[in-house]
Amino acid sequence: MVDIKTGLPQQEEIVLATVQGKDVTSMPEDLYVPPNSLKILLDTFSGPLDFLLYLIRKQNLDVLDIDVFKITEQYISYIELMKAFQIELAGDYLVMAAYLAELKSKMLLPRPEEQSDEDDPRAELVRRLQEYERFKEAASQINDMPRQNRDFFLAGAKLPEFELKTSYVDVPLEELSLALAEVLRRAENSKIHLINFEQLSTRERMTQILERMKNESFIDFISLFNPEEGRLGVVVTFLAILELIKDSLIEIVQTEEFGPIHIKGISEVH
Amino acid sequence: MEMKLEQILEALLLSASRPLSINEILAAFDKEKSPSKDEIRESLKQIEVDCETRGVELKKVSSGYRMQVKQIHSSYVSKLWEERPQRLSKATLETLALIAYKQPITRGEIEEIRGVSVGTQLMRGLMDRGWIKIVGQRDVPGRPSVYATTKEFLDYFSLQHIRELPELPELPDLKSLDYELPLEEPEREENSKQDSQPNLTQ
Amino acid sequence: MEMKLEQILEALLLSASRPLSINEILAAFDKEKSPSKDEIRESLKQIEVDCETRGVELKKVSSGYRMQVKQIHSSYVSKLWEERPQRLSKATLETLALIAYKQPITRGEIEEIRGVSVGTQLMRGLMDRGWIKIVGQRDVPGRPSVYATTKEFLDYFSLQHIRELPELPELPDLKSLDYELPLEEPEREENSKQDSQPNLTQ
Repeated sequence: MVDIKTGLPQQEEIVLATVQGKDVTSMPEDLYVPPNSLKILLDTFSGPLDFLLYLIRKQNLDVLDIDVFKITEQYISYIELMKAFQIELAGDYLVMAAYLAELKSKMLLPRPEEQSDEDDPRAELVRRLQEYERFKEAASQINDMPRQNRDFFLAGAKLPEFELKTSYVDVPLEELSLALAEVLRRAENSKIHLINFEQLSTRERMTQILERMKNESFIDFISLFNPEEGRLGVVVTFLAILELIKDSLIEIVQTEEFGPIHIKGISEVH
Repeated sequence: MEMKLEQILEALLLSASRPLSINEILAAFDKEKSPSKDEIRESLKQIEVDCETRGVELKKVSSGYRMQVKQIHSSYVSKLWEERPQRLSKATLETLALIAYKQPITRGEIEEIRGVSVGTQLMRGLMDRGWIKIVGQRDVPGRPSVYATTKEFLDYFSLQHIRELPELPELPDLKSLDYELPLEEPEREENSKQDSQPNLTQ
Repeated sequence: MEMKLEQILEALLLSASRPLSINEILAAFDKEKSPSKDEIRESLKQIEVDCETRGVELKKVSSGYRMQVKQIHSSYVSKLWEERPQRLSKATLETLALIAYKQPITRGEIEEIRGVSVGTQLMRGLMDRGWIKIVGQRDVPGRPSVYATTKEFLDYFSLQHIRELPELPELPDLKSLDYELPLEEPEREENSKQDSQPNLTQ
């Protein structure tokens, strides 16, 4: 059965999230999700905070009184749903999911009896949401400001005839070819960038890790992450490690509490 | 002077295709015959008055004075305009807002508040438009560039000073947050209406 | 009409940057509220009269009407232009380079390679300077103009032929960027020869 509005297959009463006691069984209707679209999160929302704000507002939750469990579950269930539709999510969204999960786990820990607002793990999230909200609003104000060639136009008339005593700064010829080289290099770079993106797929990263395991049987967990790859790289690497564990291809070892974490290969049966 | 200063100023303003500062206007005169700055200001004022019955107006923006079509006539002009006004993405607007209100600011700081990585493409787009520029390096490890808005940014939005930007919204009040946030923000609709204005030509 | 037709016409003419025919002017009005051609002619005549005391005048040329700065002010205008030795911006330089090396090329193609939009202002600047011109329309939807460099461009850089342009330093395969460009340009061969040249700089 397919919901015509959302294009999503609908099974009976799958609870996506429970929000303030009510079960949410379908995507909000105005959150239009073309099936298999990669675009929804990445285009509709300018980032995970925007998405989170949407979820919170949509359900009319009090930001102050966020129930981290629920919002986390809801967020993650959306992420899951996206994944089910093979929507490749940007690292930022996964980072947010991890952050929420962390928050959730903190909420589970017993807290000192006298708790102030600052001890409330939610305070940080609320602060970030508020700060973001503020600039989201500012952005919308800027968008409403009169803008050249959209809301107003410049006036100019044809120049009279005159002899221009050249006073342009000289342009050396080489500068021209350098400029082209630069622009093409950039065009090329952005292509390479795309390929990089591809290379950062989880599968590929899994292979890379396994290849490394051939030479080193015991690898420092930290060393698997390359900060130069940015957040996306870190997330992909992390997912790759989780995937490898799930596939029983590697093992995580930590010999003492808070000690360094290592991964090691699972010895092959000869 | 053999002809009225206002005429010359109008000629200058309409041939410049950019805002002109008083100094730039002065530079168009021969030294001996040059009017004083006050005379120029006086004439500019007169042009402003004359424009009341015309289709254009004199506007002071960040980098000087310029002539522009009165906004009430925009709808006619936009029909002739061959170029669709470019829609700014939400990401671009948010980044621009952060740079405008919190300048000087690093890309990392922008990412921190937006909660999302800010692409090089996006920053370059803003620089190419001449709206932002690098004004230095923050003296922290990595020496990240700090960005600020330009005069062109102000000109483009018809502002004289950065302080003329609409006031930065207050941090949403904790207590009233859930009441004040309507489910469908009204301005969201406005925006998309504006943004999606059909291309009137072609 | 709620506002004077002359004002609207002035707004149209001063924002058009090209001569406007009566039909083009008509096209800027909503059908129901459109003035008659005679009314437009009448108003244009009025503008002509009003301009007597102004720095600009209405001129009828073959393709229509346009506003131009009166010739008597040319000495001031020329000073304005000459007083400001203009460095070419990076964006302008890159655009010019793309036109020079990859002509004939449309603005869209330039944008595609540069990855950012190219303003009308920028193209106009290059045209004003006499370095580029429109050489035709690409026969695809929208019929975009295709640009090429001019003789003046060659003169400025003391070149006799476009193929005398310096070889490109360290180039990624140009052809890979050539998606839609027709291959029949005469320089094409030159270009591909250039592609394979070793890196000359850096």
